[in-house]
Amino acid sequence: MAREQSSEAAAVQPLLEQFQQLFFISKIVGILPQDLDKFRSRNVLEKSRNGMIYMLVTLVVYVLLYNVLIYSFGEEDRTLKASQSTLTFVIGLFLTYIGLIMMGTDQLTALRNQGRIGELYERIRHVDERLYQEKCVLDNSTIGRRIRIMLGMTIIFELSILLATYIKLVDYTQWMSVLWLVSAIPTFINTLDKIWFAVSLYALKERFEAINATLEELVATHEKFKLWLRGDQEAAAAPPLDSSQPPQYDSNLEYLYKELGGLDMGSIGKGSSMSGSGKNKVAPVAHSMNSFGEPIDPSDKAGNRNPMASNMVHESELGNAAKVEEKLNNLCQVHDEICEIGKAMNELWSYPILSLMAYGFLIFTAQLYFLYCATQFQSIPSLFRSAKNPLITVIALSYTSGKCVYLIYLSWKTSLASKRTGISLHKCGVVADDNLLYEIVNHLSLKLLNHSVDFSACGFFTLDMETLYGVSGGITSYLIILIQFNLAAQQAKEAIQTFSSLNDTAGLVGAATDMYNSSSTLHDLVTTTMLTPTG
Amino acid sequence: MSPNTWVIEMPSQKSCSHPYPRRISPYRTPSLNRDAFTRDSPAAATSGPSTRSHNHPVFEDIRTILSVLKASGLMPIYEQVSNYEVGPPTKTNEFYSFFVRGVVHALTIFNVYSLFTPISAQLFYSYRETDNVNQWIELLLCILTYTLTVFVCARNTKSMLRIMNEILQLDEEVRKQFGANLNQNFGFSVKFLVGIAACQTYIIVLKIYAVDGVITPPSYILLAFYAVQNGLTATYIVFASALLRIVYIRFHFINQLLNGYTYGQQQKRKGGGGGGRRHRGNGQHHPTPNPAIMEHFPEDSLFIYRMHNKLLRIYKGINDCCNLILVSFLGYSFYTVTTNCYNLFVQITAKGMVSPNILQWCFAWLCLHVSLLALLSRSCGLTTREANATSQILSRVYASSREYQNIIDKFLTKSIKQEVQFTAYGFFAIDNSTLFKIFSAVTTYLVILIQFKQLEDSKVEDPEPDQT
Amino acid sequence: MFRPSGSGFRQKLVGFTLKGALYGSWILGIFPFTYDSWTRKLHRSKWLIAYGLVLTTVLVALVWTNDTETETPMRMEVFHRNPLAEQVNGIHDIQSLFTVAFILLRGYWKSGDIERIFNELLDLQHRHFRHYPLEDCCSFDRFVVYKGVSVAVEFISMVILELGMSPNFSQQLLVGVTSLCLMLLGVLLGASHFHLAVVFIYRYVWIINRDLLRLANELADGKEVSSDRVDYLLGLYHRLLNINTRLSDIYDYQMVLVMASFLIANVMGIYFFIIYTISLHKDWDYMILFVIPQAMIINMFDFCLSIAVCDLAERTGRQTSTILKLFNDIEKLDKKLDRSITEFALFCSHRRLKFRHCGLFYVNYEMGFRMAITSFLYLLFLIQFDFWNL
Amino acid sequence: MSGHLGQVLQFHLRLYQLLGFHGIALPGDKSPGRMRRRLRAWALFLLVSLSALVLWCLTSNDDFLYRGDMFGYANDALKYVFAELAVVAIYVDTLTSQRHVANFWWLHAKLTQRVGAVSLRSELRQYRRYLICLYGMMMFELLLHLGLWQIQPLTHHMALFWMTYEPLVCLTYMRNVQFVLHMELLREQLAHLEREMVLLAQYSKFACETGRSFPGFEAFLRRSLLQKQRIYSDVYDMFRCFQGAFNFSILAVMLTINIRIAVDCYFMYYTIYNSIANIDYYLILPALLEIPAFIYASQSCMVIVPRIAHQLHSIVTDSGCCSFPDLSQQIQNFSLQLLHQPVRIDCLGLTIMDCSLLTRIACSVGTYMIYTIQFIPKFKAPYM
Repeated sequence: MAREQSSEAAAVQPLLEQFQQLFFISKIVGILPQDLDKFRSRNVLEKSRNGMIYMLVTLVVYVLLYNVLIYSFGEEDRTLKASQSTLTFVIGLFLTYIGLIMMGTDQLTALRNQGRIGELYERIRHVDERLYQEKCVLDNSTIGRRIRIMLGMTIIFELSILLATYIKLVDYTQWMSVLWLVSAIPTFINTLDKIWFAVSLYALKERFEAINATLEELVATHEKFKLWLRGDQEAAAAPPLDSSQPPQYDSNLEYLYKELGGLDMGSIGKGSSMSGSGKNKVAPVAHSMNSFGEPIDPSDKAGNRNPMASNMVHESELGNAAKVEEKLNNLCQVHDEICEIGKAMNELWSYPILSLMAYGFLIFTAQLYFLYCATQFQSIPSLFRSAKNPLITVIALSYTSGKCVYLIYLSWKTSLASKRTGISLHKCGVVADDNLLYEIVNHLSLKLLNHSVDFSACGFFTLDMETLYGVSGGITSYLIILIQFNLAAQQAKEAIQTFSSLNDTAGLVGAATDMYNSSSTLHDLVTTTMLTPTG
Repeated sequence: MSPNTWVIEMPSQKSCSHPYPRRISPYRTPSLNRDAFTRDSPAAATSGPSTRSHNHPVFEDIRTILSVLKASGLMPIYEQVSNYEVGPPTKTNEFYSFFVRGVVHALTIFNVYSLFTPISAQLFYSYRETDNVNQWIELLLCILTYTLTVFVCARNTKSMLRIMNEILQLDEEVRKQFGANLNQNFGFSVKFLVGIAACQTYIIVLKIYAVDGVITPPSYILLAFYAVQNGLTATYIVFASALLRIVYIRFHFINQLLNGYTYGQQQKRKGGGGGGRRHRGNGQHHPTPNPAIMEHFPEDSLFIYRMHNKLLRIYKGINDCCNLILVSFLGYSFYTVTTNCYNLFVQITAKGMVSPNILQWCFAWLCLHVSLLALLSRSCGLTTREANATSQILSRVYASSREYQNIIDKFLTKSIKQEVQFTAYGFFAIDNSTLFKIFSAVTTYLVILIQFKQLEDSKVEDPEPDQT
Repeated sequence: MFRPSGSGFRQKLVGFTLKGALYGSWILGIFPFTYDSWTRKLHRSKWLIAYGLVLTTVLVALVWTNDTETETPMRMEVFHRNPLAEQVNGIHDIQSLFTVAFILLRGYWKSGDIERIFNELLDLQHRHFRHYPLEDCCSFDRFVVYKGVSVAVEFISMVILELGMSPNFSQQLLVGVTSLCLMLLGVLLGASHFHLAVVFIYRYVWIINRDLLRLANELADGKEVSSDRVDYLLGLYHRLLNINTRLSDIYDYQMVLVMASFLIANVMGIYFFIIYTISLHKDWDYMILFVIPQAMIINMFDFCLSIAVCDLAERTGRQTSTILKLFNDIEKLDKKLDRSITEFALFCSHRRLKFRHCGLFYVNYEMGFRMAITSFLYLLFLIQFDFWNL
Repeated sequence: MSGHLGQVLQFHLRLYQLLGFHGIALPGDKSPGRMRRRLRAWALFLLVSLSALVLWCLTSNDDFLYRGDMFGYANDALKYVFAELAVVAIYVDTLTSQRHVANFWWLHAKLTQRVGAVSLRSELRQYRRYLICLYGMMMFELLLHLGLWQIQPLTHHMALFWMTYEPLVCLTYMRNVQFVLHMELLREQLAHLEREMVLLAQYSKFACETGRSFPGFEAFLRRSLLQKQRIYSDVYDMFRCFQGAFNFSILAVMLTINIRIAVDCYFMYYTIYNSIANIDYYLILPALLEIPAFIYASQSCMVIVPRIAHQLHSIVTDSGCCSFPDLSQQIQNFSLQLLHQPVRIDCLGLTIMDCSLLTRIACSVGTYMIYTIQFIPKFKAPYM
């Protein structure tokens, strides 16, 4: 139904409409300095002085609270400090502060580009307009749903970790323990900020897929047009696609499509080349649809709406090259524009992403290591007390890693979607084989080969799954090394209980803990030399 | 790399064979002024005086570092033939730099001798055995790097001059075409020079304070020469990155020129409202130049392609010149960073005896090398990205007529999967990620070193075979 | 193509090296072809194959029977000190023996394809590249000479190592050592065949590059160039790449085995050296100072050479597409020429002159660097392990 | 339809249905809808029961897990956990990705028309790699077990462990072989395409050298190239279906086999080192063969595309006698299409599945071996 309403609507609805709740929440906790009522009235992000001041105030308050927290819970570390060297304690503090560093990065970056974010969404809106002119309309309603889902999951995770830790591991007899709530602030704020990034990225991905869907639709309609034009002798020359399949298998497929219509966006190429009149209309819409519990009815609508539309509108489209050239040119320009937006967005969020990745790596390793320590009944820093309970550890780890992995996965998917466009373009060329069109298609696909949307953290490493591979390797090897150090330390303890060995233990535990801050590089040499693809 | 340099050498005569005036047609003059104006604005944004007298000395924006290198015999003391050409050095200058190199090698031999004899023993007194070995290896590496630098520079004198000449010639063409002189003040080079000098002197002073007792002259010489070697190697690295920066500016210039033809700019020219707004954030952080008129596209594109080829050639030339030096320097600084981190670690973890002297020493070394590595990788990354960005920008040019499209295709076809990269002798590419990899490597080796330290400690404390 | 191409000392040296390789491999029976100078073709001869098989079996048998090197005192000490070294050394021995057998057998098994490839190379040489001057491809000559020298030096160093490490000379020992060294020489020559072929391919690609460049310059000077020449070059390039892929398909297992054994040999050599000198606190005698280091250095030199050859060829292949870029800035290219150049560029973007041994790894400097670092890491781990056991 | 889907395929797909790997109905049988639902239920049932088994093994205090030292215990637990992961991934994939599988087989049917009819013998020849892989693995595993339990006295722990662990292992192997089957089908299509391209190239060469080409020659070439392009895009879609259908399970299976190899290598070293009379580490030999089988299949899929491009560019477009601008345009189009659609089998984009992965696996296993071996002296294990 999104198609209908927007086909009546003069302009497309701006993306930011969907961001209402997210904007309010992040405004309240002080992530975005932009102006509130302007947003409410005109859905634009504009910089405002008051917001900036408010944000700075919140930042200062958070830092103060966090320090108080660390101080008040630091007493329990005194024993630790006595048993360990100064270095260990310093590094423990570093580990505790990295969350704060991350939060600070997020807020300061948000301050820095408060002007440019609005511009970004302006550009996205413009892209939507151009896409609308090309008769491919995308509904942003799914994005609102995603935002709500993400917010819900964030709050669930945070609360579960916080409360579980508070109830089980903090003695809530003295009032000081209320401060423990503060320990959740940095991750929460960071998650909110990342939700902005992720959702915008997802919006870009949808744009790409809309472009692909339009191209696929061109193909499908043209095929149908050709079939409808001359049915039988066409079948001899190039056998039409559904003549080859036996009835029951076909019915099987029909059944599959009806049932799993919306289930995934991967295989729409076949969906459209499947060329039953109903199916290949389902396909593009399902393509432009997200894969998360979207109701199927719009696709059905499209299914029974499109045939006459296609026969009236599209039938001649791939036929005469001059008309289609215009369309393809525009689509390619939009594609390039989206790539540019993606680059700009990546640049805006590069430092937060870098800090997030470092944070994820460090915390993941640290949490696992402390879990090991807790199973060995050794003392661990008090801010990592959640590691004492395996269940809470699992939740926290899944929360932290979920953030990082989801971002990486999404950016990977986005670049895949942008690469799909070339394939669909070639489909167009192949379906209507026509010299003029071939020239156009060659030209444009050369252009598309040079459109690159690749997400990287400050150019240090690209955000794709290869990195994930390297990171997992790094985490494993560092974990093993740490446990090794720990074992050595324990043995040294058992070996001699004299003072000298105490020093040595301190040194060794120091060594063990020292590995965190030096292991903050994502993949170590083992992974760079051995695990990364050679050549 | 040498066997292939000739391949890209020959087109130079070819491009010389083009009569330049042909490219400047009369109807082109207004646009020429326009271009001159718009081109100067980004330059002026960064550089101070954009109105520069026409007989300025070449490369005056990096003249300080050049003079240092000339004085130390790393660079030939060339003669400035014309405004756009440098000639080979005169006999006396040549002899001078030759003499300097001779002195350097003599000193090097002396140093190696004194390193292997107990003369310099008093310089390594303070640490344990392994640390002394580390110091030794560090010194040897430094000497090796510098000697290699001198040799390579002596061998590459001609190619260095050739590269400079090509850069100048390219500038001349750009000026003839657009009346723009691409200059930028390379303040960072001077800053780095000062920083290096300060750091070295500081380190020497620390060392001298660290040594107790009266210091014999040989060790004075050793220290002084050690400092000089470090400084000059660092200076050469700064020089290489400055050269890369120069190339980067040229690449950026032609990319800007090309950017004038992209569809966004064209729409802006036609007064299409959205063009400007959509195009402002387009990755360039300066006022984008006025859109060019599409009619000029063919000749401009030819010019741009030629410039691009030449720039690629210069880029490869620089790469070939500094290959070995870069490799050895990276190895050296990797080793230095590792050992210093290790020393810091030992100092901090060892209880009680934290000597501020060694801490300062380590920090000085770390600052020096990390900053140099950062500078090098950053400039390499910038230049490489700009060189590869040309095809992306060109893919944004949408031309209506067929032959324009063919012009575009011609370039794009040949730049599929053809990314250039600045490699260290083909061993690994140098760009932003290099810094990252080096640090991860440092981490790993640190781990291994610490494990060795543990082993030693466990040996000394409990020799009973329970550990084995 | 084993003729010395042209006069001049360097060319003579090259010719001599090639001849030496040819005759040496004939004698060792690893080059089972006869050259028919009339039809300019190589023919496979059963007799040579049989001869080679017999010779190899005899050599292996000799090595087996009087293999005296295991009870040299030095090794004894080392092994006594840590058993891991013994295990790894045993693995390496078995692997190297397997390598020898495999290389020879596969050489005989694939000799039909090798014959075809060499014939095609000869044919290319005779039909197309004869007209080009071949003198000034100096890196070709350099690599050929280096290869010859490295093989010779490897042989000598092996002899020195074997004789030097065993204190008591006996006739049995001499027989064993000679047979062992002959076997090694056979392996080295068999490996060097591949590298020589790579160098030849490199030279042809180099010639193609030069010709393309000439075309570019002629166009730039405003002369006319017909598109047939470009097509002709493209065809040649096509054939060369085809030959290259077939060649590496045949040889890659051997190359992988040889490289692996070289790496292991280097690491183990250094490892023994360190254990022997540092952990066992031996005094420095001539052997430590000379014998082992020279063997290792020469090994590394040969290894680097085998990598550098492939890297050179790969770089030359990359040069081709760089040269194609020079056709960009030429006004008024006629359509046909433009089309053929475009096809050339597209072809280059699809296929590269790259060496990837059975998909395991590309052979170039990058991989070499990585291999060096990896082996160094393993060396460190081994030494650590040694210390743990101490 | 069963004419398209030969007996061998039919049989093995039935087998996979039995194992709950193949979620859709075969062409032959009636009422695919109900069939699909049944298969789903069956897969779900298997999943639940196996997970229950694993859970029981992990929790029960009977010694399913090695009690000798804590590290060995952890290792056995690790094995179980990863096997469970693999099982879950396999069945979840089967349950969710039926659409991809259906598309895959539909495209395969559509393309095999072109490939041509099949007799049983030719079919056996066609799928020999797959068959060797499958039955060889089965035989090998079986023989190893028989031989081993002849030699080795069966302790309680081993009996329990292997009786519960072996089925999971076999499941992973079967799944792996199923991947191999699909990739074989892909490779076959690609190879067929390549053969046709070779024919085309030779034909054009011949025509241009001898100069005799009938008037519609260019049109003919163009049409056949067009057909090839269509076929290629279909094959590419097949490939994408394959990836969509098996992504997670490829990852999980590879990971499981990997972990098992690393762990068992450690145990092998450990047992040899302490001279424990226990030789069940020989059972990892099949695992050592599984990964190469997969990787070899995927690699042989991936290497064909550049060869197709090679052949494509060896089509002569213009010689002295005839020059075809349109044909060369078509060729450019095709090669651009090839550039856009590279067949690159990677599990979730994590890492590309070619032989270089083998090198990396070897290196990483070596590294972890070294790390874990360094543990040995630390658990006060009986030592030398």
